[in-house]
Parts: sequence; structure tokens; C-alpha cells
Amino acid sequence: MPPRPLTYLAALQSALHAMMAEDERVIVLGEDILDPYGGAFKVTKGLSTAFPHRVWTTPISEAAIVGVANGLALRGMRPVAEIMFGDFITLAADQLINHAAKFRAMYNQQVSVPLTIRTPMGGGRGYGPTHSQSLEKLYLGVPHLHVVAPSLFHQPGELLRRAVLLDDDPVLFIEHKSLYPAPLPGPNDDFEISAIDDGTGYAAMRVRNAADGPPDALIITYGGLSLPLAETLRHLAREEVAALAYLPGSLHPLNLAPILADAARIGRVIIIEDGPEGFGWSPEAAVQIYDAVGPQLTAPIRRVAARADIIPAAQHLEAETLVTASKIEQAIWEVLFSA
Amino acid sequence: MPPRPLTYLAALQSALHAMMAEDERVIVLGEDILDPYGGAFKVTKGLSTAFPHRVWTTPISEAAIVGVANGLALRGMRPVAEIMFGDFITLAADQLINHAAKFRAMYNQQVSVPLTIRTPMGGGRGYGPTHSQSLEKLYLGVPHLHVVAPSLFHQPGELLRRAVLLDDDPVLFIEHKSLYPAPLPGPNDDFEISAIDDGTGYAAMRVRNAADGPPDALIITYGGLSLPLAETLRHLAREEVAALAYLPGSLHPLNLAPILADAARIGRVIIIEDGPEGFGWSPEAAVQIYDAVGPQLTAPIRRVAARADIIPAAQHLEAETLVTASKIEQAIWEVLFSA
Amino acid sequence: MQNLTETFYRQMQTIRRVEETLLKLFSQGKIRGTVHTCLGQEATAVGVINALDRQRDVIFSNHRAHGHFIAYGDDVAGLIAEVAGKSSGVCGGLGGTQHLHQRNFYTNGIQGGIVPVATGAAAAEKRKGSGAITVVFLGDGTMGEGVVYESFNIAALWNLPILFVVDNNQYAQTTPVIRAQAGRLQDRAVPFGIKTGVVAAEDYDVFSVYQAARRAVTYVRDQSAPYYLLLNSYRLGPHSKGDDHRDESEIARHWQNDPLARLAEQLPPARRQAIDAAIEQRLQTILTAIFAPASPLNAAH
Amino acid sequence: MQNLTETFYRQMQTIRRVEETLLKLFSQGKIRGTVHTCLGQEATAVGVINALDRQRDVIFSNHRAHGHFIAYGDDVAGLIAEVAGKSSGVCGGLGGTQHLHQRNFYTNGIQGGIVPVATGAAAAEKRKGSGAITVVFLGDGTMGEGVVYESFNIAALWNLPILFVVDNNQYAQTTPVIRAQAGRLQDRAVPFGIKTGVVAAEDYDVFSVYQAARRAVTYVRDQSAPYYLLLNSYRLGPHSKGDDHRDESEIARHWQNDPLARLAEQLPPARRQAIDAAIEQRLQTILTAIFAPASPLNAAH
Ligand SMILES: Cc1ncc(C[n+]2csc(CCOP(=O)(O)OP(=O)(O)O)c2C)c(N)n1
Ligand SMILES: Cc1ncc(C[n+]2csc(CCOP(=O)(O)OP(=O)(O)O)c2C)c(N)n1
Ligand SMILES: [Mg+2]
Ligand SMILES: [Mg+2]
Repeated sequence: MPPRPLTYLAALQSALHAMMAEDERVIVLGEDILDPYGGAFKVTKGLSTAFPHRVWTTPISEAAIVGVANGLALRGMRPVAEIMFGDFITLAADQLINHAAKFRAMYNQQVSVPLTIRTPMGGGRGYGPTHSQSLEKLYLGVPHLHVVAPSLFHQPGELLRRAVLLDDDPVLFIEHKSLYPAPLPGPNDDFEISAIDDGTGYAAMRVRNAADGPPDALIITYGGLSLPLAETLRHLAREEVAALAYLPGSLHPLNLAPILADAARIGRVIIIEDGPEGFGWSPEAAVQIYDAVGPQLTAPIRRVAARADIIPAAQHLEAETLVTASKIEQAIWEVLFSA
Repeated sequence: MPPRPLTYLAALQSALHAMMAEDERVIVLGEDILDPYGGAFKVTKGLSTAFPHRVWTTPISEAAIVGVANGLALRGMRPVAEIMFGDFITLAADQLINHAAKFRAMYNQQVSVPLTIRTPMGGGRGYGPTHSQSLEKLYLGVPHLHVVAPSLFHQPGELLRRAVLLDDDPVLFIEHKSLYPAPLPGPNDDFEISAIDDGTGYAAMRVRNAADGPPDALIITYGGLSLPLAETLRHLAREEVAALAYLPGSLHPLNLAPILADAARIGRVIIIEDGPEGFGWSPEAAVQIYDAVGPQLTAPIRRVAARADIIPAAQHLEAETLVTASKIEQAIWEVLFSA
Repeated sequence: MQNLTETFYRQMQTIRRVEETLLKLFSQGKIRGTVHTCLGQEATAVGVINALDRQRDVIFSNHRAHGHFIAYGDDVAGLIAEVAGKSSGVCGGLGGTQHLHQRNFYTNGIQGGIVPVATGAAAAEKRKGSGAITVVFLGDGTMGEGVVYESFNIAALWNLPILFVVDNNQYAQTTPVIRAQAGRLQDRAVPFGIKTGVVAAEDYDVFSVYQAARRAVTYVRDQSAPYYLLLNSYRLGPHSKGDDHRDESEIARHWQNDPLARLAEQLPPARRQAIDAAIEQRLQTILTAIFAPASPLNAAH
Repeated sequence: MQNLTETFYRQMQTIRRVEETLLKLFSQGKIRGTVHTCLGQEATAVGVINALDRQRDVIFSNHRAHGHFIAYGDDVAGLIAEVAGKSSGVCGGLGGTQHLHQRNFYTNGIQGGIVPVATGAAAAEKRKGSGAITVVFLGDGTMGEGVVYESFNIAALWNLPILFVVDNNQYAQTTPVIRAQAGRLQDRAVPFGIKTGVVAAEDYDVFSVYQAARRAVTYVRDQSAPYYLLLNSYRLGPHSKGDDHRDESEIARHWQNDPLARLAEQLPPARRQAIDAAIEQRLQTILTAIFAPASPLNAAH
């Protein structure tokens, strides 16, 4: 077994290297991705040096980047396009929704579109309203478009590998900016981590903290919130609160069936998402639970999300707006003491 | 009182005429909207003849159409932009999300963006995968972007009027293609219709069918589904099933508070939406009810939506995919006979 | 040349008759939705597609694709069945008139959106070293879409073997080109350093298009570089289905100059009649197979 | 002319010193996020904005807006406070460096997206008969965005009073213009019939820009028609904050030719020192007010 990559970023980097070495069909394209810069968040670092003919820097043309990737995919390549900030994925909406996601079905399964769009989402860095959003909710529920977001508990490189080499449908691959520098936890005493097959092909992670006894709360979330969640889970363990967390790798399609029995048993469910409250991921997650085990819940599902507002540039205003570890923990305590 | 307009289309047409006559700031722009054609669905018919200087035909440039409307709105106009088919609103995603919806908040309330984007959504006409969608779900939950969809039971002209003249935030105004030719029901014996103030400024409609006794089912839906719903409600009345329907005019923000007491009392709730199942409008509607009155429900909320797939061109395949009156009715019967 | 005249005539007449048939089926309620016909513009389809290598080249088209589709693969039955929503259609009735696919041929109903996709296809073929070039058809109105210029830029930067064919039929739906396109359409790719060719309105016929397309195709294939070909045609039929608000005398004047009728005159009448008769016969056979109540091709799906 | 030299120098030097200060504050951790400075491009801001009527004209800018913003309203305190996330910032700290607004001045952080918005603003002013023209600043890299061309087309079709200023500083982030823009940037608006002006790299200084902008502004205002002005400058600083992978000798060569330093030489040393001193003093006062612990301007919000 290769030594475990140190950080989320390194895991993605080495997965890209490995895939390009392994499969000639992999083409990487995006803005400013060439060495020595290697992309705004360095995910493509080193790639253009190693594979100069298959790493293409593009003009600032997000619609055409995804459009070109569509054409590459239709014609037998396995393109990986980077959108520099997730905020700009709005510019590729038509290419994703009316092209990538449609070709296979509307051409009666005669083609496939094995396309991966990677993009960093999320705030916390003071980049302001147009460089801090978590816009994945726009693309949830678009038929045939997969949305994947590895958390810190996942092997992000393995999810990326599946998206690029094995998934024949288009995948929007969400990387939360805050995760890049984070070391992947790996086996350790703080958490009992297991990968669950939820049928999407992208593992869901089931994470128990180190407190004894049956869990008092089930926390369902994904992606970047795994970072404050890890902190919260550790803290809860110190307070002797046993908690179970569940983090699907596939946001859409979303299948919470594997966690329903736990939800029913535990009775207290908190769903957290990074984007603004209202619509989006957590209502879908919540109804899957309510529909199946609603009557067994001890309290209404508690949802935590960012404020439905722009994400301010100023640090303290940004923190007020976004989900933080302390907001997560407070929500958990409230649910624990309710009913 | 002016005579009630005959059809949904006529109501929209005359509202536009009245607003343009009343307020010089109203500018109407879009593709092929000039007379004699008057727009692909005729909503702007007659306008360019009556107001030649304020009705602007545009090139096929959806992003710029909305961008130009943004600039008009920022500089004191009250633009109404038409996107010929709702499917093309993907092309304006960046202008709606990263421009229209952001300016006011990110400029600290120093400006406003009183912009209305009108667009027809929905299938049933055999236009195929790129001309039949209900894509409003993309724009639900975008902070500061209002999404409004008058149903057959609304006064569509009044909602449009509010969007254009009174709402200082950007509004995406959804018109379902199937409604245009439909006569507005008006006062009649089939329905008891009342307008509810849900705090959004866009009335919600509460519709009872003509069966006696307390309602057996609460149906929550919006926009174009009001057409098959009306049919279903009439049919249920003939079967002596009392049903209550609730149709918010404002899809986002969505406030179901006014119907919660009914939901609790009735205990059987069906939520129907035109778009593909998964994410979107109905999960949000459902969680608002589950959170508030979940334990009082007799059965899980039943959601009905289109199949999560492309919308085929062939008639029978399209009908299999989309929500129809018979699917609505079947869902209602199933809920009535459950538990 | 006589051979070519016959071949081109047969293809153009097939397209014309198929589309007239589709309009009739529409008015009979046998097909629904929408139908964009290329009456008067058949020379674009036939002139360009015959300049290609049908085996390997890749073709992207748009909402007005019947002509391109027939010129490419001559699958009249697959097209009519598709438009009619039958399971025997090239896409099983799922796509319909605007969403066609067969082998290396692709269309979509979103104006302009297919252009970067074609650009990516050209990049894929170049990478594979297949020798294929990619052609994408656009209308004059579609030159309003920004992604077209993003594609020009990328195609030129990367020296992609792609031919952009703009069929300026003078209208976008109801909008005359002058009201929707500022400046000169023939200059639109020039600032990206893309070589450009033009067929003027007065020269528009299948041979002019074919010659211009051959030059363009040779350039694209030999140089592995993009080319922009502007064809100035005229749409003789309505935008789709029925209504047409253009000046009747304008339309009538152009019917006088119908490129297909002009081509027909170049054939000996007997040859022409023989070709016409064969086309009618073929069409009848196909229609019977598709619409005859007992036909298996008539399966709803 | 001497007066203009002083005025331009004062404005350019103010911009320079404010941005150097912002970079320093950034490295000190007093501001965070990102900072795009226009070191070396101050002549664009000062030359263009001084050609405008600040009372009525409307200005749209982008991520690299500090220079434009200061040249427009000279609100140094409001800018620094905004970038520092203070409540006294022009947008209360909500927008930050990329999202500025004051009176008729607007910026956004999405490349290209503001261009159709500016086009709409020009349409609004034309409709109101305000006599105002609209200016929008773009970078060379932003010429990759399709919506820019949609805007050119509309501005030309509707004869809108808008000036598109492309500041070609030779790079988009790390990408040299040659790798991102095919053909010639100076031709990009030509096929839309938009009148075009250019300041060549060797001519780039505040007076050349000012003269070119005056001509452009006069044209736009008198003709009520769009104009495209390409300025060939050079970005002396990094794209944002720190890292810069360009060849050091290339950057050094351009520092030798710094337009601000060249302008300074045109002033009598005493005048120049007086201006510099006044700017330093003003800056110190502002910084103290913003960052002094007890200052009310230092309120988090
Ligand atoms: C993005 C988009 N906008 C609008 C339309 C609606 N529409 C279909 S065809 C058409 C006109 C196209 O004109 P042109 O490009 O000149 O092609 P032509 O129809 O003349 O062949 C329009 C506006 C569309 N299909 N896609
Ligand atoms: C739509 C969009 N894509 C990408 C970016 C990221 N980005 C910010 S500045 C920049 C380079 C812009 O280059 P140019 O237009 O030449 O302006 P300059 O920075 O040189 O002033 C990029 C790619 C963005 N802000 N918006
Ligand atoms: Mg046309
Ligand atoms: Mg630049």
C-alpha cells in the first residue's frame, strides 16, 4: 500500500498524477493550471510538467471550458476541467444542464459523457461575495448530473478517481477550499470511521466519536463541514457525548437509506450544510429521513446552514454568516436538551 | 372594476400594457418580442406598437439580456426581460446569481435591483429535452432572488405588477406554458378561493373544492400544476372527497406558516411539483410541514414530481415522465387509503 | 460534373421533400412540437457535407438540422420516425427534431451551446490523431451568443481543426439579421486570426457552397487550424411550422431564385423526373412503414 | 499642462501609495482575502477618469479597481476601510476589495459579468437623456468571456453611449496574453462596427491615455455610440498579494519604464516632494483613524 497522502490537497494531486499516468484519455484543462503556478489552489501542481501535452491552460471562458470538456468526453476522452472558483460555475450552467447532463439520455444511450468538473467552494478566507460561495445546490437534482463532495473522512483521491475513470456520467466534483491544507485523519483514536456503500459508487462515511455508549445524536453533513465537524466530535467526546456522523460522498443522487436505522434508533438528527438556508441539500436529506422514520424521531430534525445572504468580505461578518464549529456545537446541544 | 381578463395570457398582456402606460421606467426587452409576432408565447403582443421606444428586441444573448436588464435596474429603470424558453435561463445564471441578487446586499443597501425576468416553463407540447423543462428549482434558495409563479387561481397580472412595480429585488417570474390559454376560473361554484397573505407580498391561494365536510387531503403545489389540479379537485368533489389546495405565489422565499394549522388538522398532505424529483421545491415545502406539525400527520407526506430524467419529445414518453392529472389523482387516493 | 449535379440534386430534393412532408404531417397532427425546415438552404447542407469525409469527420448542428442530417447519412426513415416520436427514430423518439444523433453527427436545441462542444470534439480528434475535422453549423442569429466567441478564441489559440459554418439565412426567427447583428458577420472571426471565406448572397448555390467548403476543409485538415465560412442564403419557409410575418413579396422574390429549382434546370428533364420519382417512391415506402397502423415501426416506443 | 501634470501626478501617486500600503497591511495580517493592485497601470485610471464628467458619467470596473475608484472619488479612507473590513468602508466592509460602490461607480469580482450591466446602464442613461456616458474597464484576460461580445453587439446595435476600456497589462493572472487571446485584441470590437482606438505599449503614459480617452469620450458623447479603447500597459506588481512567476528581468525592465516615475520627472523636485509629503501625511492620518485601537472607524461593524 502506498503511504497515505498527508493532506486533502496532496491526495487530490497524487490521484490526478496517477490517473494521467495510467490513462491517456485523461485531459486536464482550466485557467492558470500550468506550472510553476499549478492552479489557484495548486491541485494541478506538477501536472503540466509531467504531462505537457495533456494539460491545457485555457482563456477565462468558463462556459467554453465546460463546453470543450463536453466535446472531449463525447469523443472518447476523459476530461477533467477545473473551474477556478466554484462561484463561476454559474457561467457553465447551460453546458452542464442542457448539454453534459442531457446528451446520453436524449440520444437514447448511444453516447456517454464521462466528464469531471472540479471546483473549490466555500468561504472563510475573506474573499467576499463572489469568491466564497457554496453553489453546489444549484446543480443538485439535475437529472443525470452527479454531484460529489469528498469530506475529510473520505479518501478524496479515490472519489476523484472514480469520477474521472469510472463514472460515465458527468460529475461536478466539489472541493471545499478549507479542506485543502487539512491532514486526512486516517486511523486514529478519536474516530471510528467506516465506509458505507450507498449504491451511488461514492462511499458514504460513517464516523463515531470516542465517547462510550449508544450515540445521542446523528449528524448528517458533507464536504467542507467535515472540518468543523471533526473538531466538534472531538469536543463532544471530551464531554462524554457519543455522536455518530454520516457524510455521503455523493450529494446527488442522495441515498440516505443506509443511515435510516441509526436515525430511528438515535432519534435526534442534525443536518448541516455549508450553503445558505432554504432549499438546497438539507431539505432533501431531511425529507428522506422524515418520510422513512419521522414518527420515531425524538425531536424535529435540526438543520443548520449559512444565513440566506451574501457572504461578506469582513471577517467577523463572514463568520456571522457562515456555519462555524461553535454554531454546529450549539445546535447539537440544543437538540440534545430538547424534548 | 375592470372586466376580468379571460385567460392567463390576456391577464399578463393587459398587466404589461397597464404598467407601461403608468410608469415610464418600465422597459420590456427580449428576443422576438416586437409586433406583429409579439413574442414566442405572445405575452408582449401589442406592446411594441403601443410603446415603440420602450420595447426592445434583442439578439439571441440571454446572458446579456439579463445583464442589460441589471444595468437598467441599477440606473433607475424597472426592466422586464423575457427569456423565450425557461430552459435558456441557465445562460443567465451568472447574471442572476452573481449580479442581480448580490448588488443590493454587497453594496450595503445603497442600490436596488428592481428587475423582473419573465419566462415560460414546462412541457406537454412535445418540444423535447431542451424546450420543456421546469428549471425554476435552480434559482430557489438564492439569497435575495425572488421566484414567483402565479397559478391559475391567482390574478397573474397582479403578481406581475407587484414584481415589476413594487418589488425592489430581482424577481424570476415563472409562467407555465400550459397556463397561457387557460381561462382564469374566477368566482364559480366549483371552488371556494381565498387569497392568503403569507408575508412575501405575493398572495398564496387557498382553494377548496365543492365537496362537503372537513377536507380529507391537503394538496400543496404551484404554478402550472394548478391546471391538472383544478381538474382533479372537480373530480374529487364528484366523488365526494373534500380537498383543500394551497398554492403559494412566492416559491422563494417560501412561507408555509399560514397552512400549517390546516396541515395538522387534515393530517394528509400531498406536495406536487412540475420539475424532476429530488431536491427542488417540494422537499423544502415538506420540511416546513414536517418540522412544524410532523407528529400530527396521519401519514408521511406524499410528494409527486416528474421523473428524474430528460423530457422526451415523443408524446407518450413525455406523458410518462411528467406529472399528469391522473398521477395527481392516484397519489391522492393512495394517501387517502393509507394508514 | 454531371454526376455531381445529379448527386447534389438527389440529396437536395430528398431534403426538400422530406421537410415538405414533415410540414404536412405537422398540419395533419401526425407530428407535434416544432419543425424547423431548411427550405431554400439545402445547398448549405449538401455543399458542405459533401466536402467532408463522412467516414471520419464530425458534425455538429442545431435546431435546423434535417438537411445536414440527411446529407450526412441519408437516413430519411430514422429522421421522420424520430420527429414523429417513434421508437424507430434515430434517438428512439426521445430527442425529436432538435436533438439528433447518429454516428459522428450531433445536434442540440440550445443556440450556440453546441459550438464549444464542437471545439472540444475537434480537440479530441486532434489529440487522437484521427485526421478528422469537425464542422459546426450556426445561424446568423446564433452569432449573438457569447460562447461562440469563446470558442473562436480557443479554436484559434489551440489550432484546432474545426470549420465554423454560419448559414446567414437573413433571419433569426422573426428578427432580420440587420436588427440582431451589428457590423459585418463576415468579419466576426477575423480578430481571432481565423481564416474566413464567404459565399455572397448572389452566388449562393450548391456548387459555390461546395467549392467554398472544399477550400475550407482542405485548409482545416492540412493546417489543423480553424476556418470560418459565411454562407449568405435565404430561408424560404417559415421559421418553424406556420406563422411567418415577413413581407410576402420578399419571400416570393426569393422563391423565384430557389437554389434547388435552379439546380434542377441543369439536369435533363428525364433524369430529373426519374430522380424525383425515385424519391417519391422511397418516401412513400418510408411513410407507410412508419405510419401504417400495423407496422412494427409504428410502435409508440 | 503643468497643472494637469500635477493633478495627474497627485492622483497617480495617491493610488500608488494606497496600494503599496494595502500590500503592506496584507503582509502584516491587517487585511485578508485578496488584493489586486494596479502598480504600473495608474495611468489608465487617471487618464480615463479625468476625461470623464465625474458628476454624471457612470463607471463600471472589476477586480483591479482601486485605481479607478480613487481617480473617481478620491475616497482613500473609504477604500482602505472597505478593504480592511471596517464599518466605515464604502460598502460597510461587506464588499471588500472586489465589490465596491460609490455614487455612479460599481465593481464586481466576476470577470466580464459587469460588461452587459454597464451596457444596460448606458441604455438607461440614454433613455433618461441624462447626457451621461458609461465607461467599463476590462482586462486582456477578460476578453475570453463571451458575454463581452454579446455586449459589443448590443451596444453597437442600439447605439449606446458606452466606452469599453481594455487595459491590456499583458497578463491574466499567470497567463501571458499571447496564450489566452488569439489574433489581435485591438480588432476585437471592429466586426461589430465599433470605433476603436489604441494606445501602443511604447506610448503608454498618462497623457497618451488621457488624450485617447478624451477623443473616445467626445465621440461616445457626441455620437451616442460605443467606442473601444485598447491600452497596452504592464502590470508591475503581482496579480494579487504575493507570488509572481514572471521572469524577474522582464519585470525589472518594466520598472525602469514605470509611467509614474516618468511623470514624476516632469515635475520640479520641490513640487513633487511637496505633493508626496502631503500624500504621506494624508495617508498616515487615514491609517491612524482606521487602525488606531480607539478609533470609532475601527469598529468591526
Ligand atoms: C439559447 C437559445 N435562445 C433562443 C432560442 C430560441 N430560438 C430557436 S431558433 C432561434 C432563431 C435562430 O436564428 P438563427 O441562428 O439565425 O438560425 P435560423 O433559425 O435562422 O436557422 C431562436 C431565437 C434557442 N433555441 N436557444
Ligand atoms: C468569471 C471569472 N473567472 C475567473 C476569475 C479569476 N480571476 C480573477 S482576475 C483573473 C485574471 C484577469 O485577467 P485580466 O482580465 O487580464 O485582468 P488583470 O488581472 O490583468 O487586471 C482571473 C482569472 C474571475 N474573477 N472571474
Ligand atoms: Mg437565421
Ligand atoms: Mg491582464
